[in-house]
Amino acid sequence: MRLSSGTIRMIIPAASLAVLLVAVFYMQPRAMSYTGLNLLFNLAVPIALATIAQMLIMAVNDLDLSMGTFVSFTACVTATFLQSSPALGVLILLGAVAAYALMGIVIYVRQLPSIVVTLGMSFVWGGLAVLMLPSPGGEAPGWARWLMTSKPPYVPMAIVASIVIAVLTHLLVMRSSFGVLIRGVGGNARSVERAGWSVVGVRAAAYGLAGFFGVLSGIALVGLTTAADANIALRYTLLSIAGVILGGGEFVGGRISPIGAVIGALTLTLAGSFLSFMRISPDWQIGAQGAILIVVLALRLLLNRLEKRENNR
Amino acid sequence: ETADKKIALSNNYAGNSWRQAMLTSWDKITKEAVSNGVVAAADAFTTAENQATEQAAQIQNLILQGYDAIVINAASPTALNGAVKEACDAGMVVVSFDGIVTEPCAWRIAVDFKAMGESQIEYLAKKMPEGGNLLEVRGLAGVSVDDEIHAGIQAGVEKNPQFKIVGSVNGDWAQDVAQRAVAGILPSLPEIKAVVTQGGDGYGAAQAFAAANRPIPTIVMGNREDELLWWKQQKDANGYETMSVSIAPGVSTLAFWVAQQILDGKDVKKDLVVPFLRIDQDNLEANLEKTEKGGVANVEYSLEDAQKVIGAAM
Amino acid sequence: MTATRALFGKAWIWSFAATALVWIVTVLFTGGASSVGLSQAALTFAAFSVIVGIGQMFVITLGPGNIDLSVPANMTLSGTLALKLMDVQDGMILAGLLVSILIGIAIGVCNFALIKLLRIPPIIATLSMSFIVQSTAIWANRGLRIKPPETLASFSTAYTFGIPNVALVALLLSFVAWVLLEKTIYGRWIAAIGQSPFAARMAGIPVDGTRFVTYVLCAVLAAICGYLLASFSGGAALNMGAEYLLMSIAVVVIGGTAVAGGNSNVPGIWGASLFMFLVVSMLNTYGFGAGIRLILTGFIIIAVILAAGGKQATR
Amino acid sequence: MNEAVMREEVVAARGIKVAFGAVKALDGADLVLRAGECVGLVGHNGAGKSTIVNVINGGLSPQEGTVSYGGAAGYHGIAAARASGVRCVFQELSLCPNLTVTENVRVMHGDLKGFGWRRRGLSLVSGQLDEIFPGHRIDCDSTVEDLSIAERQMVEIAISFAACTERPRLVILDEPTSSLDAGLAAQLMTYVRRFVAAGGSVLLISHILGEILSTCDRIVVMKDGKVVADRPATDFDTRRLVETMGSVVREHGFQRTAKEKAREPILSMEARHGSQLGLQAFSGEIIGLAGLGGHGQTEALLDLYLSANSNWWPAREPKMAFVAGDRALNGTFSLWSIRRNLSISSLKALSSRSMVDPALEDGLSDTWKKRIEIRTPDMHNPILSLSGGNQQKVLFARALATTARIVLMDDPMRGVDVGTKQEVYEILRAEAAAGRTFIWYSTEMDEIRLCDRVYVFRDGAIAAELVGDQITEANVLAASFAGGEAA
Ligand SMILES: Nc1ncnc2c1ncn2[C@@H]1O[C@H](COP(=O)(O)OP(=O)(O)OP(=O)(O)O)[C@@H](O)[C@H]1O
Ligand SMILES: Nc1ncnc2c1ncn2[C@@H]1O[C@H](COP(=O)(O)OP(=O)(O)OP(=O)(O)O)[C@@H](O)[C@H]1O
Ligand SMILES: [Mg+2]
Ligand SMILES: [Mg+2]
Repeated sequence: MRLSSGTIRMIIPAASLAVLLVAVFYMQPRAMSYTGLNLLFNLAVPIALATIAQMLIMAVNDLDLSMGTFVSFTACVTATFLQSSPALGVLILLGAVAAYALMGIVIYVRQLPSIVVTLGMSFVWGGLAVLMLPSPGGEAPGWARWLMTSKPPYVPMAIVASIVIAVLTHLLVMRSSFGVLIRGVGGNARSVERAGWSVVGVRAAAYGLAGFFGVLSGIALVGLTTAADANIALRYTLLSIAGVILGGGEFVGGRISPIGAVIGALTLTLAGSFLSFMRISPDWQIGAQGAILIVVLALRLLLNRLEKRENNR
Repeated sequence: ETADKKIALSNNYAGNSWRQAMLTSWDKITKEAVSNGVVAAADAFTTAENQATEQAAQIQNLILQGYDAIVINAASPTALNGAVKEACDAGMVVVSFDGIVTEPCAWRIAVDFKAMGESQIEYLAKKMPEGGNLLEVRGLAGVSVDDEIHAGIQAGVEKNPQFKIVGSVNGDWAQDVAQRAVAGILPSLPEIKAVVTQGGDGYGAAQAFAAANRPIPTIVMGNREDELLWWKQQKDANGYETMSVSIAPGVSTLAFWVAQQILDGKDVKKDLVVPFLRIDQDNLEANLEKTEKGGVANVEYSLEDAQKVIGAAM
Repeated sequence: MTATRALFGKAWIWSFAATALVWIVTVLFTGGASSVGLSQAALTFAAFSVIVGIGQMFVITLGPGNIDLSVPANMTLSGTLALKLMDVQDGMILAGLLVSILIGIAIGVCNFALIKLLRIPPIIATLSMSFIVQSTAIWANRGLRIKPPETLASFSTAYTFGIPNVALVALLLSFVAWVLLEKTIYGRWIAAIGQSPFAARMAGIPVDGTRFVTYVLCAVLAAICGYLLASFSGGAALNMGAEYLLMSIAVVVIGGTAVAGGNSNVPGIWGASLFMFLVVSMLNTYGFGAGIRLILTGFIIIAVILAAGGKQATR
Repeated sequence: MNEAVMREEVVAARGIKVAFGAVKALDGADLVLRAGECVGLVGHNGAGKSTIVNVINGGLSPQEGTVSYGGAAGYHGIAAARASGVRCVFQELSLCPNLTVTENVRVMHGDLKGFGWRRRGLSLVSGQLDEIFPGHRIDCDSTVEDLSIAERQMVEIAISFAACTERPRLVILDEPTSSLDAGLAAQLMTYVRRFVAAGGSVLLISHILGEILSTCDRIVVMKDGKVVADRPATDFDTRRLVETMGSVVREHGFQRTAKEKAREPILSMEARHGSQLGLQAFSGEIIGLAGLGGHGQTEALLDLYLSANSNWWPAREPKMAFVAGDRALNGTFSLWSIRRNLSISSLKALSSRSMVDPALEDGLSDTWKKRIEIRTPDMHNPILSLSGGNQQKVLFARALATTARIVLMDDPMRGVDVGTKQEVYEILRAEAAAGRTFIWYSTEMDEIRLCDRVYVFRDGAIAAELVGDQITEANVLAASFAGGEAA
């Protein structure tokens, strides 16, 4: 049986996550429990949401360097306005989503490199966050806290949330007729345009959706941490890009996989945990993170070889 | 009796000399404690990136590993509260120091950063009663320590209106960033009488003044060896006067002992205060001698010191 | 007439225009008194961004997905080890430089080995590599700050005819890079690979060899920059490269290099580097707080890129 | 004639002028298409065929002239064209490579949406493929990038003919057969006749005059942006058509050079994929690779090329040069000028001490501009400003300009006009006589017949070797099919 490239794009990340998980369970059997899994994965939820947001941008061949500061910004809004005056908070977040959509339009209409525009925006979001919370603080809205710490039966919240995110975005991006257009713009914008679609509209929608998932990421993050600061999620820019790639996505050509992206985010989080279970001298702990990333990706190559995909290229 | 207890250090950043000194002190004191059978283990964990989210994940992993106590130098006073709460719920003792957390279940070994800022102005007011223009080098925007020291400096200036802050830059507590920022604003500034800083940035500021051929003002230092050495050279050459103030990296060892005492069943108040380490014109040489080449002026704590600090707070 | 048209057709002209504007606005604050000092400071600090930016530009030119995130760690390790080796002795200055370059080569080789042998996407390969390199730097001297040799320190902080020496070094490296890119076969090759690696291969270009050289080149430039920066700022610090991660990418893209690869330019990097320094100086000078400063920086960057417009040329 | 006038007008473009800078792509061209007819559009490379297609399709606004759909003038644009039932298969393939075949149907057909669109799209496209290309083996759930270039072209054609909610009224086919082998091309032509008979209309653009003559009711000839003839197909034969296009007809008076096999081959490839036959090439030979499209010819060429060229070290002397057929994928560098695209493989010879000498480079590009008539006012213009056929000529020039002794050609005449083909054949013959070796994969029998020796491919392996007079259409076809799974 020949596997389609889409299936392979999903199998390989899933397999590397499984291998890593087995290794973690082996080293720390205590992790193999309801609370254990929750502790391992609950901080992956906001990362997964940010990764999905990044993936939507990468689907239309762009790259968002402002994802980290944007999530920090939405986290600050969540911990301040959304908590104290929800109506105003919702308005601000809607404005942020609209700003994303606008960014998508401007980038296309003026043919600008997305990297530079989002780089500029990263300063803007960062500045707004610093203005809102000059020093760390704020408070998570009760419902966000409740949502992120609730304990559903049998399966911990972190896993439930990851699955829900993966399935919903898969339906949205891979199965819906609208998702096809987003990926089509990434694959060949010209032919989408020739088929009578408004490419600018599709891109605005993709950016707007990305903004929406960025907002969700900020809310989820504050729900977990209970408070925010202006630098809280700076790392999400790189993490989200790495998550998309780890999940089998590519920088150009609209080749993405939402399930893969969520798995990628989980893998990155798990790789960090794996490290703290190994007792390494503090000098080398940072380096070990790099080594783990390399091993996980080398695993990908191994699995790739097994699938004999190399021959097709 | 804590011989079978395990303590972990959760550290969010290892990328500067202060943090390295902190880790070294921790290593030195805890190794001794472990070999003496005071505690079973005292492992240090560092995250790759200075990020609250990453540290929160690290704390959650430490919970899974079943430590009895976690000593935290936190990336954010609030963003770790979720993870800290989970640790407390799992029955662990959480002690935060330097970068403290606000979660009520945790202990805090705090330095009064605001007072640290204020003390700089007080010193300057004494040294130059006529006042003058100040340049403020701040830390990383959005971080609480930066905000607190800045608040202290501002309070000091309000009390001493003869001083005026004519310029303010962010030096991110790094010599090269401070140098870059100061060099950029310096050409536009009038005569500067003194530079107030946050630590780790005084030498960079001095370099920038020297490069711009401006008279060197009184620069408040931050206890780094290169700063002290520069101060010493200036002092020997032209009688340069200033002060140096910072939190001692060895406070990690105090936190260790506090955690040990709590595990031992001692009643310890949730909020402890440690003095900051201040170096003045007269004790400069003595401190410089004690400081490792390229390191930071340091004080390490013993069990007795810790008990004194605990007792004082009672 | 056509000359001006051709000039404004160049993407890099806009970063220079923005730089000039920001410079004027800053100097106006003091009624012109700060012009020399500000220019010298700008040249000095732009020089470091230029050196790492050039390396990054070569890599980015290789096409989508190509980027080197190990630049900051590389600078730290190179500065740390070189200063440790030189140990304040003037006689060791060249040896120190040599060690820096060797470190650069080693990191470049490792980066490319990860990319090629393990097929790891460059962004993750170089990120992982940077963690390992950073650890090595920590392990090497635990963050202690060692002073540079006196001669080297004074060379890197001195001026020749009023121009900072580091800027002259950067200028020299820029010239070499410009020749490489615009005039040599190698320059053609990387631009071709950036547009389509497969087509490049079918046109007879040794694609892997060229990419290898490019990654090594980038790492070597970062290492040299680390060496210079450590000498300039009076010692290596573990966090000394941190700023240059974003900076190295920003100066490349703001300077007008097509991020999609295949197109690059050296002058733009100078414009963008000066611009990035001067914007912060200007906002500091006018006394804005950190929040407003960040927001304005962002809007100014977007304004510059909006003025420069897209690449209309490639229709 | 009378009948045609009565028929309903689907699209009419009148007095169209389009200029790209100094280039007048269209200079007052008229084109009227009516229901129930198949119109052939021919002309040399760069005559303006694709440009007028873009105008009709709404993607390009003419500087002068009018376009009207169904007789109603006034509104123009992609949406208007699609609303009037105009569909287009473009010269350069325009599917989204990252999407599956079904998903591409969705992109092309806006009204395919709502619950169950996937199922409906799938049956739509697979039904249409079965109808046009009976016996095809395309899996409609596979991603387009996993398909061969011929399969992609088939899919695109099928999607354009498919009727989602309403049947297309006009289908424009811009060189639809350039990547199809003879069998598939014949199937398509048959379908076109059926479609036209059912009242649809088709605009067919091709450089293969045979299919134009046999399929079309009316032929429009373009030259330099103008329509120079618009007459019923019965008024033309090949010779008259070629002459109207402005080229001179040359006879196939072509003498094969008998090569003695005694010498050492300069290139040989082991037998592979279970075949007994290997591939050998001697100096000065033109070797053809024949067989049905997608049976391993391209792979064989790629293997030969990649094994001879190091990916790590620059070669001192290039051993082989390669002419790509899929120019968008592995041919052109789209950000570059024509000159740079042409010179990239010969830089060694154009430089001293690794520095490229602009004067030598200009010299080279000017020489080849003249030699194979690249139609552009300035070789500094971007490569994408060239018409498809002219881009292909640049790739040809790139390979021929090198000093390589062997030239591999992967169906290189895709979209090259008749006149130029003749010129290129001449060049090939001259170069071969001077000792160069050509290995030439072609989907056109006329070209295969020009070769000294032919290897016929089947299922990735060489099924037969034909020499000299054995090279006939019958023998090639026999070898392409015969034998079953014997080997
Ligand atoms: N975007 C463009 N910019 C500049 N010139 C263009 C552009 N598109 C087409 N041209 C020019 O317009 C002329 C007509 O091109 P067109 O693509 O219509 O030719 P064609 O008849 O389709 O040729 P072919 O048979 O090679 O496909 C050519 O000279 C071409 O160089
Ligand atoms: N002979 C020429 N005729 C017309 N324009 C020219 C000529 N030579 C150069 N130019 C134009 O002058 C500009 C700079 O010339 P240069 O030789 O540096 O070209 P380039 O930028 O290297 O690009 P290319 O070689 O791809 O055209 C280009 O825009 C080019 O189009
Ligand atoms: Mg055409
Ligand atoms: Mg053509």
